[in-house]
Amino acid sequence: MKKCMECMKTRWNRFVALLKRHPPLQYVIFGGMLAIMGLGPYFGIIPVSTAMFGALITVMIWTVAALGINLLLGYGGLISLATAGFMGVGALGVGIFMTEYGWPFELAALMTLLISGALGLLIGIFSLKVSGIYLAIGTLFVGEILRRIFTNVPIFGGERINIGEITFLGRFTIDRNLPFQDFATGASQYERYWLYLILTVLMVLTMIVVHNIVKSSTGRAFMAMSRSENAAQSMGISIIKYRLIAFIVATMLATLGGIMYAIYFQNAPTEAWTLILSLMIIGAVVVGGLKSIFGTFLGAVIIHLVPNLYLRPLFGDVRSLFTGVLIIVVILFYPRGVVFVVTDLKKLWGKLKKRLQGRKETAHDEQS
Amino acid sequence: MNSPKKPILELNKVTMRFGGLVAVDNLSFTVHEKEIVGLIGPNGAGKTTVFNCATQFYDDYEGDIRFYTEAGDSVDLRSKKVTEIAPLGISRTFQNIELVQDLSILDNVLIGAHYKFETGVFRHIFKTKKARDEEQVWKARAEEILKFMNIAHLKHFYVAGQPYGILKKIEIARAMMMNPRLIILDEPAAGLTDYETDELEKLVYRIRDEYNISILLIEHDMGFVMNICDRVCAINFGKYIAMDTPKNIQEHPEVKEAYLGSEA
Amino acid sequence: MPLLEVKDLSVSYGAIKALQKVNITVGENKIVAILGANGAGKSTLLKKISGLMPADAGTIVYAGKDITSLSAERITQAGVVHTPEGRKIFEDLTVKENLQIGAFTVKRKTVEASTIYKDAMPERIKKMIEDKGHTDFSVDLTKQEVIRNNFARVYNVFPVLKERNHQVAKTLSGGEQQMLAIGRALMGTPRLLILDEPSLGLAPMIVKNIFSVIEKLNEEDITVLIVEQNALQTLKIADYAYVLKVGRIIKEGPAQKMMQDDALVEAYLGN
Amino acid sequence: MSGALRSFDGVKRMNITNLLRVLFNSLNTGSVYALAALGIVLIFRTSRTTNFAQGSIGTLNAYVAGYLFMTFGWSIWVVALASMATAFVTGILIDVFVIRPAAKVNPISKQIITLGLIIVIVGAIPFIFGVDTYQLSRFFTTGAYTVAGATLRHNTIFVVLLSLFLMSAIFWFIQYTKWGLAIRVTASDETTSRLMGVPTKTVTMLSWATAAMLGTLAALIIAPQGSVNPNFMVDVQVNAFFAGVLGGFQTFYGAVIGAYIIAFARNFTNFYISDIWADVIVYSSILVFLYLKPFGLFGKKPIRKV
Repeated sequence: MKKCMECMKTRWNRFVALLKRHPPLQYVIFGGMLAIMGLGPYFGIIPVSTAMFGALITVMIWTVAALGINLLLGYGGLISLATAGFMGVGALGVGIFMTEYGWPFELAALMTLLISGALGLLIGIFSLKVSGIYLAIGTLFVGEILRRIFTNVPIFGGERINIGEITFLGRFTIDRNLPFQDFATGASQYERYWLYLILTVLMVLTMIVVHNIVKSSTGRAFMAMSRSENAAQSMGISIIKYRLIAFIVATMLATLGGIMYAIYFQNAPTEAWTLILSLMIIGAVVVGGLKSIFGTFLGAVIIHLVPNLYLRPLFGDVRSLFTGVLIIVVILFYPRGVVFVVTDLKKLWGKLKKRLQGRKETAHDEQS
Repeated sequence: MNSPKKPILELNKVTMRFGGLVAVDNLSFTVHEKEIVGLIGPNGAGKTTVFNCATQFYDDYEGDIRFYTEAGDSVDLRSKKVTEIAPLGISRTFQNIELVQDLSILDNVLIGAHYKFETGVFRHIFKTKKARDEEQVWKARAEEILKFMNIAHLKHFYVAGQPYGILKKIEIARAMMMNPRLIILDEPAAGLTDYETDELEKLVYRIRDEYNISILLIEHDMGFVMNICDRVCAINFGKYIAMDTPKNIQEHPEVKEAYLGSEA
Repeated sequence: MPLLEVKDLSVSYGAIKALQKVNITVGENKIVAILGANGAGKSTLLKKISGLMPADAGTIVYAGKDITSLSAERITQAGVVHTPEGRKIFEDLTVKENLQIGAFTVKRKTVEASTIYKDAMPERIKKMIEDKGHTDFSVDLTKQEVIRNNFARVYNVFPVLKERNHQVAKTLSGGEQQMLAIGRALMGTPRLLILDEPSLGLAPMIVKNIFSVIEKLNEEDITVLIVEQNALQTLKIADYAYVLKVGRIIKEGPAQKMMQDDALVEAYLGN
Repeated sequence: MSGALRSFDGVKRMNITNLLRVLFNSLNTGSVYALAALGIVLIFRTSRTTNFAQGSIGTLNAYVAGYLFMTFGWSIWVVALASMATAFVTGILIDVFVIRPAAKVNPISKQIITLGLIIVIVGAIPFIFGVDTYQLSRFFTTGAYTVAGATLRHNTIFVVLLSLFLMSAIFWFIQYTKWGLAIRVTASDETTSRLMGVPTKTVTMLSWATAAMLGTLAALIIAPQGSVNPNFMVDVQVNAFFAGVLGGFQTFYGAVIGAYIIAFARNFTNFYISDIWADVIVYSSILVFLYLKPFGLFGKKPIRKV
């Protein structure tokens, strides 16, 4: 028995060492867990309800957009209030290119990403001259301009663009319009799950990309820049270059979030991309944890999934009140984000352990 | 020293104005290779402004500031941008410690090597072999420097929460990461305990002797300045008062007056 | 009883101990100087006295009352007015507005008629003086009258401020800005005036002028606690001095004695 | 060819009646934006944070007015006063319980706190007032002048004059009174203000109260054009922010002028150029302007210190 425990321990240690050597593995494992959770509604063994499945979709979309904001805000110290606008660009861009021009999905998505990257470049250039509150509200202008274009310009079809079935790689078409309850029977009805899986893969890829950026000299340059621009410059870090990179990556990730929305819901609404959505996503980053990738996911869970899934049945209409209070309370009492609760608990545990050991030792000393 | 001294940094009639205020007034002095030079003066004398001119934070000064490369070519620093100063061989530390708090000590030191990285953001995203190799090379170098400073055992700890003496060392380590020939230290001993100051003193000597780096420093802890510097330059109201050995500076009547005020 | 007593004061910023068990006594109507090189903790001490930062330990007693935990506003109201380092005048306001804000805490007050400035003297008091034929009696001044009297006092001490009355403060020269900062403090009718580096960045002639003003104010009725780098000139006007080094008091004594003390030179220029 | 046609079309619409109509309308919306923007600037200057909840605070108190108006049938004047009183209290509560404890929070998180406030308020509204929307009447329901064919309601004249009067009163207060001076010094340097004996906490608290009242007044003015619902102030909120950056946050009057400029520009572009592209054109122009003058119309670049 004891032997088994020990071999488990060494295996676990080996596993931890492997993760340390290849950090992206943790995101892949995380994605795998999500993939298994997604099977819940189909088999009923795993306690994941249909509602949770739906909420997880939104959480993943938010996480991708929020990772962009985390890079910009947490690492780069810059803010953008145009996130929702660029999510709209993603969903509607794909919609337009596919329905109006009949482009294949991949081309439409690529084009949309390029366009948003170019817009991000423009904001980056803008940020070189405008700073602080003026920059924040400047990006709000961009968000509002995009929103007015979506809702006013006839090409977007008023309320929404219906994209319909999307064919991936020119081959695989996934029809999601089957009602969920019908999935309990028959093998051909896993299709909605495939869409869920695609979103999971995209989110995991985004997490890995952001991880790689953050852990490279580019990421360190971001952090040096947000700490002090003057000091960063004296180390040869070009502020212009890294501001542009930060804005381009952030807008492209927001757009990717929008594309994910289009993939799953197969339509693109024009009215959903409001300031409140942008603020919610920033809220997710701040509450979850600035400079933390899993924290961003956790923040999206706290701000979207928890209120919708657990608080609505308990408190009914007061749920959004609760979300608001939660944001305020977390910022006041846990300004670094909820994810750091874990690190802090660990630290506390370490201290306790030390104190206990210390006591033992002193006791020992007294005895001898 | 017997060999003729080669200059490394030369200020020639530098004047810097802010509106009507003259912060640096027609100041000239030279730092030589392998020399430790202190720049002293009462509060508001314009010391940090001198540093900021030399590192091109301010580029609208009058006069010129020259830097001599290893080959002996003189470079007019005005022709360089702020970001081009480090690659040239001048690195600096800051009065208010500009470290990234929630990054490990090793990563903070690695920021110093930033301009040496050849890989760009695309290679970083896909973590190509070149990017990984490069990261390894500079990590090894950073560890070497941390070992040199006796703080290698702390490399994976966050900067936040470290004692002041360690923070100062990390800043110096980061400056050394840039492979400089001249390090400019802005109040390195401020806030240190006596023991830490002694340690810093030895460290500065070792940096000069083992890495052949010249040092220019501002410091208010006069004991430290007088112990460590080969020569000290005293200024007041941005004007040159005297530049001499520490002993002579301490006894210089005008320096005394600048510090203690005139009795009249 | 001394006007101000600081007992065993300790302050730290994170890991740095800025002050360690500092004891200071300021007698009524004295000028007390705190000397020491940069980073010795002088400004921290002043900030603590005027309530701008919390202390780790120690007490501060002013005029018999414990003010250790009072807010900065209340301490100012009690008559301790602090002119911060670097002057900190309100640059976008006019000279007059800067002086007005200095009088924010002014209350009605009983004063000796002889101390009222002639050009600010209300008719009723002029009349009282005429009736009684002498000036040595107390009168009640309303709030407005106190403010007017303080304005007259400031203009009397610094005539240049009257000339610049409607100018925006940032257009003043460095010396004039320092005068404005002291004038602004005087508007609050201080009993204890705290000055942090009044000579900072000023030419010797102007410094001399400002020091003579400080001496004059002290002769009138104000107790002064002054922090300075310009040690010798400060010692000439001070009654008593403390020398701080890295958060500790290393020397104290009557100002005249301190002038010859080696500890002073050591604190500034090392040994 | 099409260009000629369009200009003909334009000439047809370009008559004095339409011009006046747009003008009157702009004065009305401009006043609403200006009131809200002044509140935002007041808070920005004294609390150093951008208040995203300015519109929501107005919404909440407009609900109070709407509730009293429709449930008890009180006069619009009475409910307006009542909602002003609740606004005053709302402002103080927010400052004391949310903003003051956040004094040491970093600037961006502080902004997110005001986002939290929006969510709290929007979430609290259905809980307190139910899911119905409310109607509010104008201050003067009848009466209008006709100027060259364009209708000018008495109500419009009243609200524009009231706004201008109130804002002038606030400017006068800030410029010429003791407490106004206290607001200005708190805005420029809080620490030194405390050394002068200014109770900066009280100043900030009163700024929040005033800002809440301004936002509520803006809400009361604009409410009769539609209904009181949780989102009816979003447009005002956004445009008040824009007014702030256009005018610059360094002065108190800049945002007010910016607000009228934005209202006029939006209405005129909307009517004479294109109702589809109006906001896009106006907002893009302001962005370009901001690029050229990064601190707004009346702002100056602060001196950079290393």
